[in-house]
Parts: sequence; C-alpha cells; structure tokens
Amino acid sequence: MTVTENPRTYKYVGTRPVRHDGLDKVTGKARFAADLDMTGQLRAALVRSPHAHARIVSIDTSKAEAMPGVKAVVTGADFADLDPTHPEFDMAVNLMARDEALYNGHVVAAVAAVTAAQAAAAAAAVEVDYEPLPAVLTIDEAIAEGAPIANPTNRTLFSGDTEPSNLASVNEFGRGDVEAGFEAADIILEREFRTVAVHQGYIEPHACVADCGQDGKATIWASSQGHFAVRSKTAAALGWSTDRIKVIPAEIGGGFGGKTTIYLEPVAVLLSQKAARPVKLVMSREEVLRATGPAPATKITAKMGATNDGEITTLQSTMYFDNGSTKGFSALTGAMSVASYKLPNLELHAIGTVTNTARSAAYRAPSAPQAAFAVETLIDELAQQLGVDPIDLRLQNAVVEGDVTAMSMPHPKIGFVETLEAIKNSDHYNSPVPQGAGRGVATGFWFNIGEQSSATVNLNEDGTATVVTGSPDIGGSRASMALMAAEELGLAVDRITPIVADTESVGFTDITEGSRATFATGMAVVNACRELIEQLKQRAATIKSVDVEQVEWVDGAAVIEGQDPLTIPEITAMAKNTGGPLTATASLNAAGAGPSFAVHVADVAVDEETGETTILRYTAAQDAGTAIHPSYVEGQIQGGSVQGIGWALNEEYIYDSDGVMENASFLDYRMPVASDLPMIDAIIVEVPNPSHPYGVRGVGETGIVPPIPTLANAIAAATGVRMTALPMSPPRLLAAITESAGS
Amino acid sequence: MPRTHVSCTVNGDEVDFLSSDETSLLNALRDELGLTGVKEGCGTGDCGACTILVDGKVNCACLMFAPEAEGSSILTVEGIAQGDQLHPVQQTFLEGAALQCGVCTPGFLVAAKALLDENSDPTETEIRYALAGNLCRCTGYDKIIRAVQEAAVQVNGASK
Amino acid sequence: MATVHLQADHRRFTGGEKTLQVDGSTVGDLITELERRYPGLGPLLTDGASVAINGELIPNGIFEKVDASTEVYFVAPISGG
Amino acid sequence: MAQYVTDFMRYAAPTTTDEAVELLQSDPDARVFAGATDLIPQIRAGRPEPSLLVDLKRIERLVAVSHNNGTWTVGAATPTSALTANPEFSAAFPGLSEASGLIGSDQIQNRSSWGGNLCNASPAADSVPALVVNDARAVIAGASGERTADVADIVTGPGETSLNDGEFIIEFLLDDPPAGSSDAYLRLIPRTEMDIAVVGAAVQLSMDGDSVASAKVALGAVAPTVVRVPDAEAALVGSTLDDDALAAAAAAASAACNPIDDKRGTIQYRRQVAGVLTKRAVQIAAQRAKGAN
Repeated sequence: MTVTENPRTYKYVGTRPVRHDGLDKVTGKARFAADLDMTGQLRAALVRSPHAHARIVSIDTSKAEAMPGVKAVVTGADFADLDPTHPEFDMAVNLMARDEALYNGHVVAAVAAVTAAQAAAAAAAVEVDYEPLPAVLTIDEAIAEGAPIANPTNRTLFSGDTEPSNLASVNEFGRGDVEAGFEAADIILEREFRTVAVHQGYIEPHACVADCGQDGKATIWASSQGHFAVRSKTAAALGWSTDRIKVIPAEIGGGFGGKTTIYLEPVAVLLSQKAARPVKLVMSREEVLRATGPAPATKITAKMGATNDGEITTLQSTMYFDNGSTKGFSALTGAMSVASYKLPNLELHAIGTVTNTARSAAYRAPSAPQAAFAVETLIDELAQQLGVDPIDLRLQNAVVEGDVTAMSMPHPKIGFVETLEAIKNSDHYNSPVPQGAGRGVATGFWFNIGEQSSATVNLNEDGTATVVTGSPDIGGSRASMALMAAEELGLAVDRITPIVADTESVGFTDITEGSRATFATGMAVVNACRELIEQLKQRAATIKSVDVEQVEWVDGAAVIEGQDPLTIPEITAMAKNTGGPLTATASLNAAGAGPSFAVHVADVAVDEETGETTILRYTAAQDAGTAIHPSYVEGQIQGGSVQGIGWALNEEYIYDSDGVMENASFLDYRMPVASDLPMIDAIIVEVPNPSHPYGVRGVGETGIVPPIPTLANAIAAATGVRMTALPMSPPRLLAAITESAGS
Repeated sequence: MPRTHVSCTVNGDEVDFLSSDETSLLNALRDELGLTGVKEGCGTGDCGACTILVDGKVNCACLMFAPEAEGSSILTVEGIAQGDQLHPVQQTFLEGAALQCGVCTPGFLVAAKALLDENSDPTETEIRYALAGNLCRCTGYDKIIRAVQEAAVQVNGASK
Repeated sequence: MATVHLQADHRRFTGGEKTLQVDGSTVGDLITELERRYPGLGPLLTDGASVAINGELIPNGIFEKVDASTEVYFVAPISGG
Repeated sequence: MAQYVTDFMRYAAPTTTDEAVELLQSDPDARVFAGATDLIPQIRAGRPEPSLLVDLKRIERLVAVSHNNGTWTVGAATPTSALTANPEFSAAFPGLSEASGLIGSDQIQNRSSWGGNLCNASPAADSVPALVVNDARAVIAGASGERTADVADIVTGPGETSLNDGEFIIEFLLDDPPAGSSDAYLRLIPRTEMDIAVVGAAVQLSMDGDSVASAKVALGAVAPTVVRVPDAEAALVGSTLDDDALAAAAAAASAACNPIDDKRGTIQYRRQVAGVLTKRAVQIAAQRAKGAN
C-alpha cells in the first residue's frame, strides 16, 4: 500500500518487474562466495583464541605444517605492521591477533590444506602459548575505577590522550539550556535502559576465495557489501598497493551492515601466496556468531521534560555503546539519531567503550534502535501521563523542514509528519485494540548517506542496454538500477541488463551501506543515461542531417519536427556510421541524501503466567521519498521490522564469566521464525527527496529503528509493566510482571 | 581415509559418488556433485538453507551422513522445475519479490514444494509452521508466505 | 567568509563559542583558519566530522565553495549499515 | 570450531539387530544413531568422536509401527513425523503425539525418533515426559539378548543412560490407554518453533465422571532427568479439578523442580512455569479424557 503525495507519474519507476537476477536465485544457479571452486583450490581453517584476553607468548606451527595435506600456515607475524593511528589498524588487528588475543574467538593463526578436514585438523595442531590477562566484559566493567585495560592499543578518539583507555570515543552535543528546559517542564521522566549485543544474523556465513599468483597479484571472490572496500581494506592489512588486488563480487547472502568490514580476505590472500594455490575460507555459523559484528550492547540513561500542554522541552541523555575489542562502530550515529523532535534543549553524551568481546560492526541504522528504545519509551510514558494520543503528542513535537537535528543541522524536506499521519489514518490504528491485548506505537529516524558511486551504461547494437555498477545487490538493487535507466532512456525494463562489475571493470564505488545504493548509485545511473541521451540526440541529428538543437528526446525516441521519430534501436543500428559505440559513464560523490522516518504500530497479547508475547498485528509506515520498486521497498520495511522484533523479544549474546559466548548457534541465538509473526503491513509514504532526480530516500535502515520501543510500549499497554532492558524474553518479562504484582 | 561408494538418484538422475563416511550429505552434494544451490547457513539443522527432499520428505542435508543417501531419491532446488517450466513456487517467489539476498531461497522453495505436495490448500498458519524450520533474515517472511499462498492457488487451479 | 556551526564537543576548543564567522572561500580554508585560531580543532573537522552546507550533507566536501551567505555545519561523521 | 578433527569415522548400516549388536561389540567407540539430529551438531562441536557410526534405520524392526492385542509397538528409529501422521496413534495418545511433533522443524521431524530423543539423554527431550506418563517400556538389544525396561529408568542424568555398553533400544511398547483416560503435553519455548524446551509438562489422567480416578504428571527440563511429581498426582486424584486442586498440583509441580540457571531460562522461571504448564496440561488431558469416555 502506498500513501503518495508524489505528483510525478512515471512509466517504469514505481512498477514491480521481476528482478533480473531472480531466476538464478530461484533455481540454485546464483553463486555466493562459498559456492565457488577454483582449480587446485585449497581449504583453509582458522585458529581462534580460547581466552577473552591473553598475551600471545609464542606460536608453534611446526606440527601443523607437518600434517598431511597442509600447504601453508600464517600468523600475525606474516601481516603488515600498521601504525595504531592508521584508519584500518583496528580492522587489521581484528582479523589476525598480534601481541594479544583480545576476545574469545580472536584469530591467532590460519592453515590451508588440500581438504577442509585436513585444514581443521592442522588448525587444531597449532600450538599457542597464552598468558591469560584480566578481561573486561561489560560496559560497567570497562568504566569502573581501576578497570584493567581491555586493549592496550586503544586511545580515546580525538581526546589527545596518549595513554591506553577503555573508552573508544567520548562525544557531547546539544543545544539550548537543559536546566532551563527542566525548570520549564511540568513533567520530568527519567529511566535507565540496557540492551545486550545482538547479531545481524545474515544467513550466509562469511566466505571468500583468494588466488595469488607468482607475480604477487591476487584475485579475490568475495561476498561483501562493497568489493572496492574489500580491496582497500585487504591492501591496508597486507601493506600492498591496490593494483595488486582485484575483487570480483560474488552474490551476497545478507549483510545488514555486518559485511561492510572484512574478516577473511587478507588471510586467504596470504595463505594463497604462501601455497601458490587458490584458497577458499568459509566461516562456520559458530564462528560468525562468536567473532563477527555484533551490534553494541548499551547502557542509556535518559531524562525528558515536558509541559502539561505536551511540549517536550528537554532531553538529557548519556549513552554508552560497547564497541567490543577494538573501535568498531561509532556510538555517534545512534546518539545523533534522536532527531525526530524539536527538543529546544538537548544534551547528549555518547561514549564508546572497549571490552574483551567480539568487535562490533554496523547493523542496520547502527545504534539508532537502542537510542530509540530509550527516547520513544519516555515519550510513550509522557503521552500516558498526559492522557493524550501518542501519535498526536509526536505530531505536536515532530520536526519539519528547517528544524535542526541533534547535530544542529537543519533538516531538509522530510516526511515525518506525513508518516505519523499515515499511521494515524491507517486501518490498524483505527481498529479497536483486541480484547486483552495492548497497542504500542513508536517512531524511528535515520539520516541516510550519499558517498561515491560510478555507473556505466552501454547501448548494444540492437538497442538493448547494459547498466554496469559497483554496488553489490543485497536485496533487489539491480532491478532498481534498471528501472531508473528505463525511465531515463524510455526503454522497456526487460531490455536492460543490470550487472555488478568487479573492481577493474567499473569506477570506484563505496560500500552498499547507509541505505545509499538506490540513492547514490541510482543517481550515477541517471547521470550516465542523461549523458547517453545527449549522444543519442547527436547521432539522430547526424542521421537526419539537422542541428542537434532541433532534436528532442521524448519517450525513448529522438523527435525532430516534421520527421518520423528515431527510436533507440534505429539509432544504435547506425552507431558504426555515426561515430561508434554509444556508451556513457558517470561518477559522483552524492550529496543530499534524504533522511527517512518510520512509524510503527503493534498489537500484542502477553501471557501473564508465562511471559510469552504474541504479536497479533503489525503495521509499519515509512517515507521512501519515491519507491522505485515498491515490492522491494516493502521488503526492506518488513525485513527491518522483523529484525527489530527479534532484537526486542528474544535475540541476545549470552557470555559466561570467562567471556565465552554460550549461545553461538541458531538454536539458541533465537531469530524470529515464520510462525512467530503475523503479516507485516507496510505503508509506503512518498515525500520526494528534492536532491534526487526521482526523489529517492534510502529505505534500507530506518525500518529497524521503531520495533523495539513499539513492542515495549505495546507490552506496557497490555501488562502495565515498563520493560527497560532487552530482550523482553519470556523469562525476563515474567520476572518483571511478577515483581510488579508483588510491589 | 575410508571412502564409501554411494549410489542414489539425484534430481531424477542416477548418480554415484565416493564419500568419506563422516561427510555430511550437504558437503557431498556441494563438493562431489556440484549442487551448490543447496546452501549451508548453520550446519546444525537450525536454518533450513540446505533443505532437500529425501524420498519425498524434507530433510536438512547437513544433518545426514552422506552414506545414508544410498538407494534414496533426492531432490534439490536444482531439480524442482520441470524442464523449462518453473515450479509454481519458483514463479510466485519471483513475481512476489519473496526473496532479497536469495541465500535462504533454495531451502524455502524445496520446503514450500514439499508442503504443497502434501497439502495443496494450506492455511496461513499451516504455511508458517511448515516453513518454521527455514530462517530468512531479509524479508520478515511476509512476501514468502504470500508467495506460497499464491502458489497454492496456482497448484489448485492446475489440478482442477 | 562563512558562518560555521560547531558541535558541542568541538566547543571545548573555542571557549564555548558555537557559531563563528570564519574567513575562507572553501570549506578547506575554513578548517585551516579554525585550526590556526584553535589548535587541535582541525583534525576533528577533517577526520572526525562530515560537513553540511546550507542543510545538505556533502561527504568529503573540503573543496566546496563558500561565501558570506553560506551556513556550514560540521557534524558527527556519518556512516551506516 | 574444530570440525572432524580426529581420526576418520566409518559408517555402517546393519539390516538386523544381530548385525548391529555384533558391530557394537567389535568397536568400543562405536555409536548408534537414528536421525543424527543431535549427533551431527555434537560431532561438529568436537564432542563425541566415535570411530564407527552405526545407522539403525535400515533394520526393519526399528522403523516399524504396529498395534496388536492392546499394545502399540513403535520402532525406536521411527521418524516422529510418521507417528504424528498416524491418526489411530494420535487419537490414542494425543499428548504423546503432540510431544513427538514438537521435536524440531518438519525437516527434523523426518529424522527425529523416540530412541534418539531418549538416548541423547537431554533433560529437555520433549517426547520423554509424555512416554513416562504413558508407562512406556523400551525393548533393548545387547550382547546377552533382549531385555525390557521402563522408559522412566533409562535416563540417569544429562547425557547419561542406564544402557550398558553395546546396548541400543529396538522398540517401545505402549499399552492402550484405559477407557476414560487421555494425556496432554505442553512446553514453553521462547519462540513458537525451533527451540529446546525451557519447561515441559506431561499429564495422563483417567476420569471417573467429573472426578479424577488416576493421574500421572512428569516434567521435563526442570531437573537432571525427567521428574514424576507424585504430590501433584495425589492432589489431583479424587478431585473434580477445582481451583484448589489445580493450584495444589501446580504448587507441587513447582516444588518438584530442581532446575538450573542457564542460557535458556532461570531457576525461578522454570519453577513458576512448571506449575502453570502442569495446570494447563491437566485441564487439556481432563477434557480429552471426558471425551474418551
């Protein structure tokens, strides 16, 4: 369902064609990195630290090297020495420990052998002498007086401090005068919120194949969110120049931010170089959960003031985000995401901690869901205390164009009010709450980003087209690129073949992150198409012997007054007579990414004897700017919603007292299954982004922001119990209900 | 290393392969027979990405030792289309945008086909429970459930 | 000359000043001038911040032209998932 | 992490119980399996390292289901999906059928078996409390021939059974439930599927009109082994399942728990929910038993 105020109508944009890569993906032909096999390929296995924190005294690889089938062993000593101030230092140390193992699961060595079984056997035979060191496992332990240092190379970012610290970053931002804001308030609410680490949970474990030749050049087949970043990060970790590395994108089986960094490729390249054979390295699910990208655990205190007429006067908040073993994902973005309300007085402290747990990575609207849990819970309580509709209270305080964000920058044209109204007018919100159930609403914001993209559009001799980009297709972006090209050229979408090209076949393109692919890479495609149209007009002018000024481009054809229009196939057929092939390339550093807002509503029933929560109905509205392929926009909204639902209800990293993850399997890391859920009704709101030719805003991330507070607020409505810690799993919820009944 | 000779039928063809005894059927299908449409998401039977039919019944290929396949008939995602005619679930997944990254898709398609083979008119709840052994992290399941519902309509239409 | 808006955590360098008039014809010029006035602030603005000009985020925009009517915001670095 | 790191395993698929017994005698590190749904993840995690894998599914008796002279005989390796799909069996033992159907996804259901579920000796096995309240017996094969034991006596602790080296279960025996009786099984898992029970409660009741003639209550996942709850049974027998009797049974169930805090649930939670599920399972079993009159 689309609520649209978008006045423009398009021929192709906004339609729902079958995606171009779909057939390969429903027939099993699509090749993900783990599906690739090269001639002479070896299999690799990793040796991981059993300690949360230990000095690596020595590593003896001799037994492993002597084992059957073993062709190469590498350790930290084989990797480039990077200066700790190098921007890729933490990434490089995370993929292979040097002096210290910084978390349970930190890689300390790697082995390549003829078979996977031989590699695993040899990995088990690598002898590592560890001297265990005191480990810091939680935010509270990290910030405690006299805490041991979790990572001796960590320095607090931009502090100018030269001493090791357990703080990764300390930032403060705000405006106005919070004390005055509290004085002006009639109601003041204050709570502390806790969330634990959760995983992105992509179904495809990390995998790559590397083939390094005797010339010292390597080809990498990788499943990643950005193969140019795989190239640059691999080059940095190895101290190589980028021309020695070519990265070919395999299909990617989900990323959600977790595949914006790398874990395997430099290791595979070094093993391949040593063995002079291709090497395939694939993680097990246990390795993925133990040692790749959880989203940060948090501890957030938030204090909010409001007047009796519902004006939120102040927000004061301190947000701790745990980065894990090294600086992973910045706490800033989450803290900045408190941008949905006017908040004349704001004081935010965002502090990143370092602990001896797996290094955190970006996860869909990184850090915003945790921040929204705090802020949206307080706003819900405020609405409850004021006795006003929670959407009306938000409408009263909602930011509009020109209001400033938490980082003091004015919002461009945004659709928050429209998105709130979409839920307010929805069938769901206007239906009675089912007997015994509770209804919750909450909102989410994500600013989205632009960054660098390139695109080449080639017209073939029969007038079909190939659209070449460097953005991996995580969830239907090939189709979006083809739709925008179709709209520009006036060419049917099935006559366009969109491809994702390797690092040597298309211009540099940043990672598919920050909901940028359809926005920024799409803009590059549009620009290339427009350049191509200029060429087509020129060719038409040549064919018809008129001045190019007399040629107009209308609906896929060159129109010259008094003559029959010339279609693309007619022009391309004569390309060789008019100057050669028709091709155009565009590159850009996209500015003007449009912020996106989401509003969710859920009805839940809680079994107050067991603490089980059942979601009866769920509706999610989100401003997409313009939905290029509405099915995949809905898919992003629905998928983000369900990841947030999992985060809210059952997903959690459980560490024992030694820092070992106790639930490193899909059995006990409980992601939602189909029977846990109702349909997720997606409402697409379209308030076009004026900075994009088709009005696109990123849609990938915002959907994960509202679900946690939406469900917390619904549970509060159903039970009267305010949950301030995640997950709201049956044991925790029953304990809270029992405690509340007792008090 | 002991290797066992295994004979079975895969996607309608009689095949033979040699397998070390502790190898999972998943590894044998992928590494020995090149059927990489069968995916490994967990290796412990918790995600369903390796779902195949063994004598018509859904199984996780990762939870079978390869020699167990002796004499059985196996169907993978590579074998569910009839020649150039996609199976209805393949067609409705495509048309209904029921896949995003596509890595869980083969397992879902096989499980959905098995469901419709046994029950061509399932309720939404029956579909959700029948597919509960298959994890998808991209779609939130909504479009997958709808695609199976639509495929059921097509299957019923064809059988009437 | 342009109007520069700083984040709260930049203001420890400026004695609390959050809005400044700064000479220069590009964003890079503004940063150089700010570093001259407030040693230590420069690196935060180049490596640690994104720049927004008249409300539009410009990644890596150090060569963007500014004039007396330009509002420049240095905001926390932005990335995504 | 360490996958298949040891000496290589061999696979054997005997077709008679005698062959299987012989194979097990030949190799002290041999291990029998049916569905392997627990065994393969355990091998992946590097735990047991059997040298010989003995697949029992090709022995006819182990996958046969029959009903003769008032006794059900169920092969120990019979896939649980074959039981839940058997209408006669499911009508006779609705609770046991449901418990069997809760072991994992449809994919797992085509592999999981009572023999495997019992001998894996997890305190949380879903089928075991339901087998116990139905007085199931196991026929066991070993070097000295066959013997029969109560299912309740097989598991002695987490991962531990009373089976001797080289023994395996051939089949289970269940007598037809008496008229006016039925069973129920409920479990608590955080999701709706794909989880291990945090608490399981099985109840078997015989009703005499509106009052309870006999009752059996067994709990899973709340102690090292499945526990019978005689105090709950005593509270129910003779009652009309009034609120007091139900509350007493629930309290007895909670009191009978000897749980641990772990990644799946807390002690307090398990105690509390054991009572709740017992009460609810009693009500379901009573309803069914009245219908069975």
